[in-house]
Amino acid sequence: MIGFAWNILLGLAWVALTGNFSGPNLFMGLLLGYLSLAMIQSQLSILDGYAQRVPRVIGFGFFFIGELIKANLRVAQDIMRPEMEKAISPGVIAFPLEARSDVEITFLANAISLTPGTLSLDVSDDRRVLYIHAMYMADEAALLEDIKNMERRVLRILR
Amino acid sequence: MLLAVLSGFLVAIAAPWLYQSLQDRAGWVLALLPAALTVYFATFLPQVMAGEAVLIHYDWVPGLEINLSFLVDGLSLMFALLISLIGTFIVLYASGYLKGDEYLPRFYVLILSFMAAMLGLVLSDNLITLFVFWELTSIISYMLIGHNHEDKEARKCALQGLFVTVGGGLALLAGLILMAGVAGSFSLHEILNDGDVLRDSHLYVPILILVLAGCFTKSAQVPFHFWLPNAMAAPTPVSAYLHSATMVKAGVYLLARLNPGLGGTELWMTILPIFGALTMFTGAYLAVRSTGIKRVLAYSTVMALGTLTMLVGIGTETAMIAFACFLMAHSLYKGALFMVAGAVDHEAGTKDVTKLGGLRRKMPITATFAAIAALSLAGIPPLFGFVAKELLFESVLEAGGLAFFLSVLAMASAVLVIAVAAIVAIRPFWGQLKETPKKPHEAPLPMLLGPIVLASLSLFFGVLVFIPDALLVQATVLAVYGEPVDFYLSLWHGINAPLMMSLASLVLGTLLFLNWDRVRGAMGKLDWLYDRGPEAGYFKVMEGLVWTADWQTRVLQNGYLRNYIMTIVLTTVGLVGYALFSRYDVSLVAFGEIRLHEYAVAGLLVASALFACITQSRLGAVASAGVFGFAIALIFILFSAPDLGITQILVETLTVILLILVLFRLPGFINFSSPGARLRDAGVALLLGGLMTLLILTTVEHQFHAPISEWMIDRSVPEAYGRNIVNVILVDYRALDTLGEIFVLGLAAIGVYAMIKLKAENRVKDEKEC
Amino acid sequence: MEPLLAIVVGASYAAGIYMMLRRSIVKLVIGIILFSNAANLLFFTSAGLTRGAPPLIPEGMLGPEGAVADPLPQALVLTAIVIAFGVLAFAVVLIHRAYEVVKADDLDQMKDTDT
Amino acid sequence: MRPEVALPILIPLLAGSLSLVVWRSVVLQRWIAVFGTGALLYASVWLLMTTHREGHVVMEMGNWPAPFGIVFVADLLGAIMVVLTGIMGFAVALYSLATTGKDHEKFGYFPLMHLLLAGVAGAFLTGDIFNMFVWFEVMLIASFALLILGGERAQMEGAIKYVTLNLISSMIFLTAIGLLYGLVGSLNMADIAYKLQTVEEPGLVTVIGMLFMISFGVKAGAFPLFFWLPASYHTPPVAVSALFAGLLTKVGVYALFRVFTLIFNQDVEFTHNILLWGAALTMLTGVLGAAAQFEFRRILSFHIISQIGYMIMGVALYTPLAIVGGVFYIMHHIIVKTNLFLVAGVAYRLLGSYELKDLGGLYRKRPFLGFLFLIPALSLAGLPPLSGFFAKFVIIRAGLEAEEWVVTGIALLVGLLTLYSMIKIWAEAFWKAVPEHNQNAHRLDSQDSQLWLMYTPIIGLALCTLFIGLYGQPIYELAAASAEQLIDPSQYIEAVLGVQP
Amino acid sequence: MTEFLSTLSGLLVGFLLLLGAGFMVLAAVGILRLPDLPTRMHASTKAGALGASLTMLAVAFHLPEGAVVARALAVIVFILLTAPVAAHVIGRAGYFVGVPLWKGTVKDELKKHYDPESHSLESGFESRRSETGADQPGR
Amino acid sequence: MGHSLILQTAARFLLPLQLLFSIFLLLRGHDEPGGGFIAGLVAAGAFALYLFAFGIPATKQLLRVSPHDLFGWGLFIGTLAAVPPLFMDLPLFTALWWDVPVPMIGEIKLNTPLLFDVGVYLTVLGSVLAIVIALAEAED
Amino acid sequence: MLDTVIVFVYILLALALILSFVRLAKGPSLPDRVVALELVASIVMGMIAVYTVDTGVDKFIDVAVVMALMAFLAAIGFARYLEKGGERDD
Ligand code: NA
Ligand code: NA
Repeated sequence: MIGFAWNILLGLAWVALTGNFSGPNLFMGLLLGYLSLAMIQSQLSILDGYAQRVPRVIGFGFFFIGELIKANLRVAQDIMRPEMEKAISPGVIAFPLEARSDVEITFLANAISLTPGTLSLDVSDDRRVLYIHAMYMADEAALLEDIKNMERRVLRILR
Repeated sequence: MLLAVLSGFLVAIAAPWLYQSLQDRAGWVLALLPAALTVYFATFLPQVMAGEAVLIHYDWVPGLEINLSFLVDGLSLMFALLISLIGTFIVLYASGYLKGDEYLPRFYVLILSFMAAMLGLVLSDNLITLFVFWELTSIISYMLIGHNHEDKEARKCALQGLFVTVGGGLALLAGLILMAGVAGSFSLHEILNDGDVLRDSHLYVPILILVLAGCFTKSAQVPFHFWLPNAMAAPTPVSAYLHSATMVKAGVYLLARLNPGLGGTELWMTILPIFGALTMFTGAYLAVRSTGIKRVLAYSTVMALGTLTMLVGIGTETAMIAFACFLMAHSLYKGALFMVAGAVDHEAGTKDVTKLGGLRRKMPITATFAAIAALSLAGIPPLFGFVAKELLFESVLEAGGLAFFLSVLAMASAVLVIAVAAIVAIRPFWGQLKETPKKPHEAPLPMLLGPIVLASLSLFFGVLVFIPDALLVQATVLAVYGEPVDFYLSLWHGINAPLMMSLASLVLGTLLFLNWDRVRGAMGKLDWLYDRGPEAGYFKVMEGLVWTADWQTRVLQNGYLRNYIMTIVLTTVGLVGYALFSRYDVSLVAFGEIRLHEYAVAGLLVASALFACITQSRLGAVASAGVFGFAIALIFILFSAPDLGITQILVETLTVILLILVLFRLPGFINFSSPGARLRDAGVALLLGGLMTLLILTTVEHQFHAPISEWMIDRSVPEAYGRNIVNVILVDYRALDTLGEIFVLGLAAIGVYAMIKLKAENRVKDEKEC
Repeated sequence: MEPLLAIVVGASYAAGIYMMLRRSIVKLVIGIILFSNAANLLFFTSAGLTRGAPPLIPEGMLGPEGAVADPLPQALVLTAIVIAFGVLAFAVVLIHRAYEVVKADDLDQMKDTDT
Repeated sequence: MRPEVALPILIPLLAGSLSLVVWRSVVLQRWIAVFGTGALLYASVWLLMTTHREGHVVMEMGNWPAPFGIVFVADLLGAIMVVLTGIMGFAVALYSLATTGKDHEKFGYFPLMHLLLAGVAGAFLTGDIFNMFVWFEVMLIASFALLILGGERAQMEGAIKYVTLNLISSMIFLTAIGLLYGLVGSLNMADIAYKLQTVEEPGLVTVIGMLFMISFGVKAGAFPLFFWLPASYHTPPVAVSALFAGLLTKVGVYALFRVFTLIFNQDVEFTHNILLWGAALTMLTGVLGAAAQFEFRRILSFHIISQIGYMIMGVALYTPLAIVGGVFYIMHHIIVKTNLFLVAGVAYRLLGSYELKDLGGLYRKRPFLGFLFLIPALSLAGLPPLSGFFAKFVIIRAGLEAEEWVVTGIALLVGLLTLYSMIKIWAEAFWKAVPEHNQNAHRLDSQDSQLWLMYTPIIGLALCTLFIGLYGQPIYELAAASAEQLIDPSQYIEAVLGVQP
Repeated sequence: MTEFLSTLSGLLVGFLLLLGAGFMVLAAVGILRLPDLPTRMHASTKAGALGASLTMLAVAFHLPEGAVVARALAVIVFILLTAPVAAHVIGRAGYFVGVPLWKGTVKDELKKHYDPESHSLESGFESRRSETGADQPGR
Repeated sequence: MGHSLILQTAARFLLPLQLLFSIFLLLRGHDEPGGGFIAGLVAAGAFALYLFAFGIPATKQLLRVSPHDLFGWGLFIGTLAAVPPLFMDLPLFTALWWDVPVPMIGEIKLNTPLLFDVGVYLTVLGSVLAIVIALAEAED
Repeated sequence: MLDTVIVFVYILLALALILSFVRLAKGPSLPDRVVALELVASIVMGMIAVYTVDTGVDKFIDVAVVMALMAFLAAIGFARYLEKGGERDD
């Protein structure tokens, strides 16, 4: 199902890129998207339930952008501070994952990386823990809660 | 005529096959060719005797005025007859002398080619054709001298002969071209018809020197005489041929031939007699100094060549007559004597005269004809050599200012030559029979025929002197002197100074011969001079050449890439910079409008380039090169080239990836160079950078014409149906460029793949072998 | 702008040649990159620079609106970039292999074929 | 429309890419090699005949008129060069069948060979200066790849120098084109020449001309820019060396001939005088370099340089006769030099070495090979009546007529030194007895079934040398006609642009 | 009305550009001032990506044509797709090859789970998991 | 590289996107920035990413054809694209345009410049991949 | 007004470029440099955006699209190098 969704997405991307919204061009985009995917098909075993997720995706988008700007401002503040080194308290934490599939983990890890203050370093070999570098470890519990929150949102749109 | 000249080459090609089927009899068959040629050339006698010159013309490379035109007059006919006549006997002689030699077929090829080349040389009317044959004789004689090529000495001697004669030949070529340029023709008879043009030309001196350089080397004149005796490394038939009638006489032939054009000037009449006389004496002296029978003969040839040169130089009527007679006489007796010497060597197993004696009992025929030929050499009446010698004395006596000098040398040489004649014809054959390495007996018929006929002719022409006179001497003199001369040859001229000189030389020569061993010992005391002579000079030159070559190569091709790069860069800066400042008024230009961010991008470019240079971190340099690339991409974008920007970014990214993949196994940056070297390199680099900056600054000032691309822009949509003009150029207007470009990429891929995989395969192979 | 770029290009040439004059083969590679980029940039510059007018024709038109940058040098430089990339790829691997074979980074140890 | 002017690149490009498509099958590649180069030879002769008959043959690629698109122009010089390319290609292809190792064939030997020929032919025929750059690069990178096939240490070392120095040369070439375009706004050589006839700053044109001179000088192997050549030419398999020796440097020479007759003829006193002295020093340093060597291929490599000097002298003297000589020299030299390398390859096959000290006995056992060596060797030395004599004769005569005494003297002297080197090879490899330490001496007596494949091209090229020598008139006429076209560029310009300059 | 809109759009565009450029400067200052690799990456990845995205958004507002907006959005999407991946890969590599962390780092839970020899990264839950046989270090 | 789950998953999604984008660049190159060369580089980059994430064998498997074949055919096609006009007595490389009706889509403009650009695309893709794969293999 | 903003934005971006390059030059470790290189790429995209607004020519965005999709490959390459055991270079 995700495959189909991705195919549609690719088709739309094609239409957008070409800037030609005609039917034949959409068909062309779908066809090319299909061909590209056919190539990689064997590597993608993805779930279904695409339709319900659209609103959640949009919600996530807003949440995400909000987080992005909010946290960036904080970093800005700290970086510009003369005694910056007192303001930050970095560290690496292990975040136990609820996400299981490749796509879930990756999506989450990238979302974490894009939000300021956290950076995904790696997933343990057994995929149960995500190691994250965090900028502000002063309140570790709150940090973990934030990440958990993010994971929930991610899983909601992916599952 | 053409066929006659070239027949030697044609038959030569067939010779190996002939030999295969005929074996030992091949010599007889092959000798038919020169014999037939002798007859053929003899048919020209009536015309030539009548004072005519026969001209035969074939086109060769008419565009370059190089033609196969042949001139048959007295001089060339005399030579042609001698060449083919003696050639006949040489071929026969060789068939006996080299019997069983594995190289005999190749020898036939060479000797016949040589004969053809000689014929071509003497018969050519075209200067360049003459030169072609001239060089052919050099190279073929090289092959002949090196007959025993597995012997290092033989190779060395062959090279010496070749190097000296070809070196002179090149000078000759220059001289001939200049001569033709002055005269406006490459045709000998045209040039010689009006010799004053040459003599009055401002190029006369260079022409003369160049031509003489060619002739003197070829004819072994002092100081180039050393190569000739060394050429004795050749088998005797070769020596006999080369040193009697042919190659060495080519120089003399040319001098005589050019006499009407170049001769008659003071310079000519000074240089030639002096060098000729010195050569004459040196040859005679060294002949007496030697013990090897072939060596003695070889030096006596040097003496003869000197004599001939001297005679041409003297240039009087008598001298010309003497020249013609001496030429003919020498060819006959020298041919005979060499063949005799070879026979002795062949049968007795040694060439050393001091180890020979009494052979007349074992080889009576040889001894007889050796004696006849030697008498002619010594200039004893009634042999033809006597006629020549008388005329020689007469010539030197009337040689004007040089008369005394020449006479003394001629007299001294005559004395020495008489001893020489005795050494080669009496010493080995008379007296006690000495033990020799081989058991001597009479030579086989093919080897005897030559000496018999040639020696007999020496006698015959001497007794019946009007025959050669009428047949050839008159005509030859006509050709050499340039105008008819009225004279008759005779044995008896009455009691006069030349006769006295002859007698005196005979007495003194006999005395010399009797005391030969003692005299030789005394001569040995002068050997130190010999060690510093021209031959030593030749070896010095060769060593110097090799040393210079080594030195130059070490300095230039030194193996250091940076030196190569630096040389190229400095050459560029030097030449282009020189052109820029000497050909153009450089003035600085205004900077125009520049925006702030453009400064930043420019600064980033420079900074990243510099950082890549100075960093100690190679991956840092790679990253910096990445920034450099991005900055260039920005320049492209800022100045309206989106396609270029995209390409640059993609290429830069891939370049970084490539570098990373490759650098993995390479070591880190190491500083090998000293600070001084770095400073120097920085200076060189800045010179180039400065030049490029200047070049842009000067050229952006000018735009001579509107660019052709406006036309392309106008047609891009209507005719090429594309709105991205850059792409339209790439796939349509200039698709061929793009085709080449993708082939470059494909080729790079093949190269990379081969470099990496071929190695891998080798490793697998190696492992299997282990 | 051209004069400024002229200086930049000159500096790039200088940097490229300087690196090519080093003994280390790794530096040679960097030198080659700088040098070929410098040449491309020179080509681009010497044809004259235009700001903000790429040689593209809007849809439905027969020619560009107003003057555009000269497309020809752009196409040529594009070709030159690609060629330089191909040559560079080859050179890089060559140096890699030379290092493996000679087992030294020092160009001074690669002079056997000359003398 | 005349297809023959395009075929000399189209055929090798198709043959090369087809060989790549079938890269898994060596057998097919071998057939393509023979037929491809054969077809190239055929097409090139066709082109020469047309050019000879009708004058310049022009094809406007993409049907875009000159000077806007790329034109291919065959004048006589171009056509002659292409014929020589065809001959070399065919000869070396045959030779390669017997000598190329399995590894090499598997890793792209034949496609590289075709594409090298394509690059060379393209450079000879294009009438567009940037397109010439592209063909130069095609040729160069093909030669890079051929040079390293085998991956031995010497090859790698040589290749680094070859690649680096040629890269510098290419970049200078590119720089020069860029500056020239900035001045003239055109790439078509005829158009450039036409437009440069009247400019307000001729000095600037000369300056750019010097950049071209340096760049082409490097490619041609002229003094003091030749270092890459002796460092590398002796390292690849001999068939490759032969191809390089015959063709590659000649592309640089051709380019010098082209631009210094067509475009940069405003300031002959200055530019051509520099060329002339460069030529003299090239001759001299090259021949001295050879005198210092004792390896068959190295001697030959250095001689390439010295011979290049003669050719450059032809264009440098810039008289009609001198250009005849230059063209004649190129024709003669390509054939002769390739052939010498091919002979060296036979010697190597028989005795397993290129070192003169390891060679010997060839004259005794293989007299025919000796004969085949002497023809090109003596021709190279300029001995009559071989091709080299006439070439040298014309050059010398032109030099003397121009009263350039010193340079002509050097040219003469270099002839002698060339002979010295050739004789050195002859004496050591052919005359000398085979050294006892040579392990392969027995091969001199044994039969080699592949040898005829190596001999065939050698004999063919030797016949060409003899033909030029013995029947020089047609070749002279060709060179003369070609020189006439070169000395008067208006014909070229008119043929391409259709205007009367 | 249109004039008002265009002024508004001008303001918006200017604001977005300034904001984007500001974030860029922020990122640059960040990587210059922050003490170690991971902290620098916090600045560059986020602020860099955000800055580029904002400037692209400005383009989308400035040239509100379908094709331009689509491409500007494509840029943003692509940045958001690739930037975290790059950050992850560099951060991970930097950590694993031992680029030192800042001395002020308060905690490192990864260090004890990483074996530089085998490059295996444990989760700390292995003891329980090994019973199920799902433990496959270094897949 | 010690296989990174995140990189691998990202690569799986990015590859089709990049390939699609490359074809987009190829097809519109005649009108907008792009073209066979740029497109080929993008495609090669896509596979390079995949190679970095999954290693050489997986990449080769994904490709199915050898890079050698890609650039071999690319060069062959590129050269052949120049030839047809020769048979119409036109110079090499003369652009030929055909309108080909395709069901469902309408008319497609087939032309030799596009064919040529496809050759360029394949060559660039094949060559760069051949180089990258060979180098990566040499590394191991 | 917008013009002034644009000039100011240019200056900001130029400043960012220079600062990033300083980090690239300073290192100290290779990953530091790679991070700086990544940032340079981002800033170049920003430059392109400003330039597009400045000139009103939308075609430059295409460069940014390609950059956004492809430029991170260099970082991946560097990371792979490090993980394969290449020198960290500080
Ligand atoms: Na200009
Ligand atoms: Na050559």
